[in-house]
Amino acid sequence: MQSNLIISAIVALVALAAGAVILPDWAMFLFAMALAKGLVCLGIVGMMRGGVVSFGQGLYYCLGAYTATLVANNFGISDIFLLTFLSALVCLLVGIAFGPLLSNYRGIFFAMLSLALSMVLYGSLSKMSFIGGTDGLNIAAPTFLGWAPEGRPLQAALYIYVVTISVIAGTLMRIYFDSERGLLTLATRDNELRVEYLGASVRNIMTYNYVFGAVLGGIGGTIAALALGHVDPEFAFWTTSGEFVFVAILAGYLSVPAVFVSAIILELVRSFSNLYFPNTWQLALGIFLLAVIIALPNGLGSLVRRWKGNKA
Amino acid sequence: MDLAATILVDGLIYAGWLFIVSVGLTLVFGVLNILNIAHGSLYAIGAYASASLVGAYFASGGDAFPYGSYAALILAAVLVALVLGPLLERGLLRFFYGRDEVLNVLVTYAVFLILEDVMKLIWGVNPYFVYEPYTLLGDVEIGPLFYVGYDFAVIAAAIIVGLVVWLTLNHTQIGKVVLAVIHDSEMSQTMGVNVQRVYLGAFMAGAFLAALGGALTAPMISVTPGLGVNVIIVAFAVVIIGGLGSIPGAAIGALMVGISRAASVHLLPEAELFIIYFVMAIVLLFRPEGLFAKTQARKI
Amino acid sequence: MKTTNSKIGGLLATMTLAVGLSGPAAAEEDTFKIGVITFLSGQAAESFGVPAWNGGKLLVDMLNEGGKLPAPYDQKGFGGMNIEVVVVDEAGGATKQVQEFRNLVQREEVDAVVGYVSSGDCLAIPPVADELKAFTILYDCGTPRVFEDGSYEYVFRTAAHATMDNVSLARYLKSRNFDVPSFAGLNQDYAWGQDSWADFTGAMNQLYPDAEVKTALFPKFGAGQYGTEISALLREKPALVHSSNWGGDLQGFLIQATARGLHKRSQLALAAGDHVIPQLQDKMPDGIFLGARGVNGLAAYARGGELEELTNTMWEAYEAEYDTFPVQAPFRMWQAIFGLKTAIEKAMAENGGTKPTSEELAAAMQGLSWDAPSGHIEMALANGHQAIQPNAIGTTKWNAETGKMELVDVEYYDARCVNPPDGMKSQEWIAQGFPGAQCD
Amino acid sequence: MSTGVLEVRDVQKSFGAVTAAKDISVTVPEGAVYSLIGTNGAGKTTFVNMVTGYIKPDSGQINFRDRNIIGMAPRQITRMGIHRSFQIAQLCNELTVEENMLVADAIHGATGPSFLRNAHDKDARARAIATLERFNIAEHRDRLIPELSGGVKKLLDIAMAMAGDTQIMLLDEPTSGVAADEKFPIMDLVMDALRSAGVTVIFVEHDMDIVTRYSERVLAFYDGRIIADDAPDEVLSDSEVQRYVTGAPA
Repeated sequence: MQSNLIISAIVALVALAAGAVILPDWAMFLFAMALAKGLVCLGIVGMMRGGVVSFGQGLYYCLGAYTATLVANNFGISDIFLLTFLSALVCLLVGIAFGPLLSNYRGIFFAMLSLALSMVLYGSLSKMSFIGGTDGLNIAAPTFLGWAPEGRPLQAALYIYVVTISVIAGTLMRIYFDSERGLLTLATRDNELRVEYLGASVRNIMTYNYVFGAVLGGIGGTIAALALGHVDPEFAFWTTSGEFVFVAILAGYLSVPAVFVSAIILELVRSFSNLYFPNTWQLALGIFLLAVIIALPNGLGSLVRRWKGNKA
Repeated sequence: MDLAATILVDGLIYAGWLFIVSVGLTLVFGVLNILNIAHGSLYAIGAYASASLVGAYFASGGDAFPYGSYAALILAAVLVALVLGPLLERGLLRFFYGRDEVLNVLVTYAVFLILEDVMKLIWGVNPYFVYEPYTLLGDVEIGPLFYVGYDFAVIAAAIIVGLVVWLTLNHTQIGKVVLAVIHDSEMSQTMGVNVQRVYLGAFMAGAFLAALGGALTAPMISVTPGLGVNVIIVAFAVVIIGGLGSIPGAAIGALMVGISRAASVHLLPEAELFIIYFVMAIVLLFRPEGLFAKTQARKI
Repeated sequence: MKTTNSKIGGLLATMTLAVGLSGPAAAEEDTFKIGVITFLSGQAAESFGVPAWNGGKLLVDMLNEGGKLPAPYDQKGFGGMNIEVVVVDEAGGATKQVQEFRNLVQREEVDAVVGYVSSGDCLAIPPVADELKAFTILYDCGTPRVFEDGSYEYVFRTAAHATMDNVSLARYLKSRNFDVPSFAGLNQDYAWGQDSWADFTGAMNQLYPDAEVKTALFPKFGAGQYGTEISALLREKPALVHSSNWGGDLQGFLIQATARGLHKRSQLALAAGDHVIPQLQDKMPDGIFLGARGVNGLAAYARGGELEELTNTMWEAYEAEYDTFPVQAPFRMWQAIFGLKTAIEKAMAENGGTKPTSEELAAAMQGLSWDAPSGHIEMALANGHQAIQPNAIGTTKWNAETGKMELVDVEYYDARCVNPPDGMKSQEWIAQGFPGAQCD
Repeated sequence: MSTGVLEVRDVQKSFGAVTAAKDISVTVPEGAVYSLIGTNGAGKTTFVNMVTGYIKPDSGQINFRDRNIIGMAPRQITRMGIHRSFQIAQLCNELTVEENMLVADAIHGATGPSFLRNAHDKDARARAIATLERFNIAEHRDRLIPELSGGVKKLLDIAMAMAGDTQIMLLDEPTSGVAADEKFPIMDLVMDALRSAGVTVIFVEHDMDIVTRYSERVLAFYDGRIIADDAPDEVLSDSEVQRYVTGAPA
């Protein structure tokens, strides 16, 4: 099982990395952004497995993005590895601070309280005109262990970086989902009472999932900020978080790769509808959302499972 | 006028508006268990519809009896509820009953996106104005300040809405049925309640209240695209503070948010953007399910 | 689980190929393709995005037809090339705009991009434009930070930044000897409102050092309800109320403020308010001090002078097409397109008449100056990348006979009177008392 | 000092005006099998819930091996060795029978649940299947919970509760929802497993045949009080018990 996982991870890595050669520039950027957002959504999927959905994952997406930007602008650090690590660390600490609090909430209350927290960050950043207020900040292109590419090589390097992180994070999360803790998470979603009476702490399980989501959100935000070259408080706005939730629901909680595929699909749909229906792209997107929710109630991952079921 | 009194009056006016826009949301959640993001769209459509209707009223000789425009405002909200209520509830939402709450939020988010563009297709992007009803009721002088009579009409409307909803739920046969469905829809169904009809009725009532909020607001603003977005979040906050599904909760939530916002504008203008989230976070910290949530002890 | 990853990998590779193969047709030599980004939805659509593009579309059609405009704009299209346009909605935030910008340049292969109302977008796009070497005109946004905090090769802003609006407003008060013992502000709570208030208080500090700031209110963007704020303003009784609100927020504020008589107690001064006149008409009270972020709209129409023919041609065409008069947004779009046309034709004169590259365009645009209905535009700041333009402030007066709003007591300000000199940040310029300002 | 593994002393509990437990005092010796009888609402489940931490008594003491456990969370009490089953089997409906067992196994594993070790690890599965076999439900291991009969659900519920180091087992109506002809086989299975592990057992039961056959001592509840505490025959012949609990002479 584990060795199969490693093999499929390597295959996915190679297949995706080939995109650095074959993809046109715009698509490579779109994929990089989609994968960065996919990381955030992977965190939501981790929480979904425990039965809660965060409507405020923009909090960590934004926190990661701003951490990287402020560190880069104030301390002259441009190394992508270091920036990613620092953002992840900040999000880890904030996640540890809020995790135990949020782990008491379920359903719509968890969703709304997480949303409130991210809106507080949005409001605070909007007020801080010394770091750009609502207009946000720019961040220079990253370097890779001293290498400072430009143009297509920069985009390709960023793309390979996010592909690698996504595959590693995806593999680790898959190992976690399949682990004893992962099974406990599923059991919690199903029947908290049973889990408590088996002697496990439901809060503890929820907290871990939340903290993992925080770290993944921070990493996704950092990469998105570096790819875009710009951050603004909109990263923490509820519509941003809503999009992450949509990707997570579209993917379902069964399959990890489905998360990234969903993120890419959403980016493609949005990009093309925006271009071809500039006046009605929201309508197009809304119809697409509804169609997906109706056609695939358990997410894209259920397709994969069904497909495998048929073959078995 | 004393500062505290000004804050109170301003807070009450805002709270009245908040209550009207959020009570429908909490009613729909209570009955259908759906937190309806499209509530904001219904609000905006109510504003557009009333702008059109009131405009048409004055265009067809309404100047002779300008007070008729208030009937047009309410009629607009009724029309929105009659058209969109069944369309959304029968046509879409009923397929999602009993599904995950968060999934349902996304369904209504999709509806919200669709309606945003539909409004643009129907009404275009140019603003609509119907100020006649706003100035018709004259000024009210309180101390050194002038208020518009209409502001107090909004408070009155909020009180009437609150009373009607409360009396309907607690003192009529229909209300008892609705409360039974809120309490336990499966049980009600087995006891012969036509749950389908209750759902439709509650959603239409919710749509009417959202549209009424928009219709009453239309005379004091310019009705433009993007109107709904800002309403959703404040209405959500009020409803979460009060406890999802609780009508008195919506009233208390509206008062808390309204008065604390007024206090912030007068005393600490910098904080206005946060105040609503601040109140919400504080309430949720101490009452995780809001002030008036129905607590459910699980029997094992 | 086992093989899911590899299957998805395969699926991705297939998608990749499908996407990769569907590139656009190669660019044609006799067409100049521009990507236009402006608000088609959301609150800014009605005030800026849609009127701007209404004006732009009109001008592009007139240019493509040829011979509709006075010299030097009588040549067809851009240097004889037909103009093709791809329009994208600006709503959705800077993240989305960066992606759409890349798509326009790399997928649609536009020859130039003209766009952006939102300051956040204007800050986010330039680094990407430089990275892609894509010639880009920022046509509307206000924040001075774009070229004060950065410098770009392929990016130009053809409109003056927002400092001018509030400095002009303060100068107008002074030149009309308006007494300001105290003032207050009501501005939207985001960068535009915060910056405008900072500029205005800075300028007032220079011109009216003794004026007391009563209160600075920042209602949420799109708030709609201003009852509480108006109560606060009525209580404080400032001599002047400053607001840089725009669109629905400004309309709502005006309706509610006039109903409660705020305009009778305090002088209202609106830095960017001209664009609500067509909607509000006589509901806009008389005697409001009004700016249009440039000599735009009514101020341009009233100005006359040597640009009268150009201005009136555009004005009348716009009125005929859309049944309303053009406000500031179409004027700014026009000055961008006229500037682009001038730069293209200049570059073609130098390269022998072929379609100019981004490099040639950037070279031609740098330090360029041209005439537009809004006056003489000069790319005078930021090493020739940032325009300055004249400004005007006037006072509203409803003409009951014609049923039209007029602007009276209009004061015109030379571009160099209300814009900082090259190399100086606008905030410092204000704080140091406008050094180098050339006012006559 | 004390003689019992579980000592309940003067416990009181009321919900508003309703008294759910009044002056409850019981001492359960190590290895004993107690049963609780009484009509619905008499206070049996409240007793179980108080001992396992789901409900906190208003006053009194509950000692497990001389340690007061009042105020502890259910999971802490479980960790000390007081396990329970439920009136309505509490299972994870979206998981298979085997996975349900694996959940219990993962929690009580030697190192605690791991972030890395696969839940379907070979050894874990072997242990889970062995437990399922002991309770005669291994044949259902790949089925989802809603497909199971009431008896299998009950057995799985109890099997899961048995995971880890069980000192005291509280069975809340182990045969409710079970077909009549399955009741005795199920009780045989369960009691054999519990006795061979030396577990102290307290079970709530309505079926007096099961009470007399399996328990050593019976506590009869009425209106929140214990009205009889004795050997099964004594209790069932008690006139108060007959009047308030069993309804007819035994």
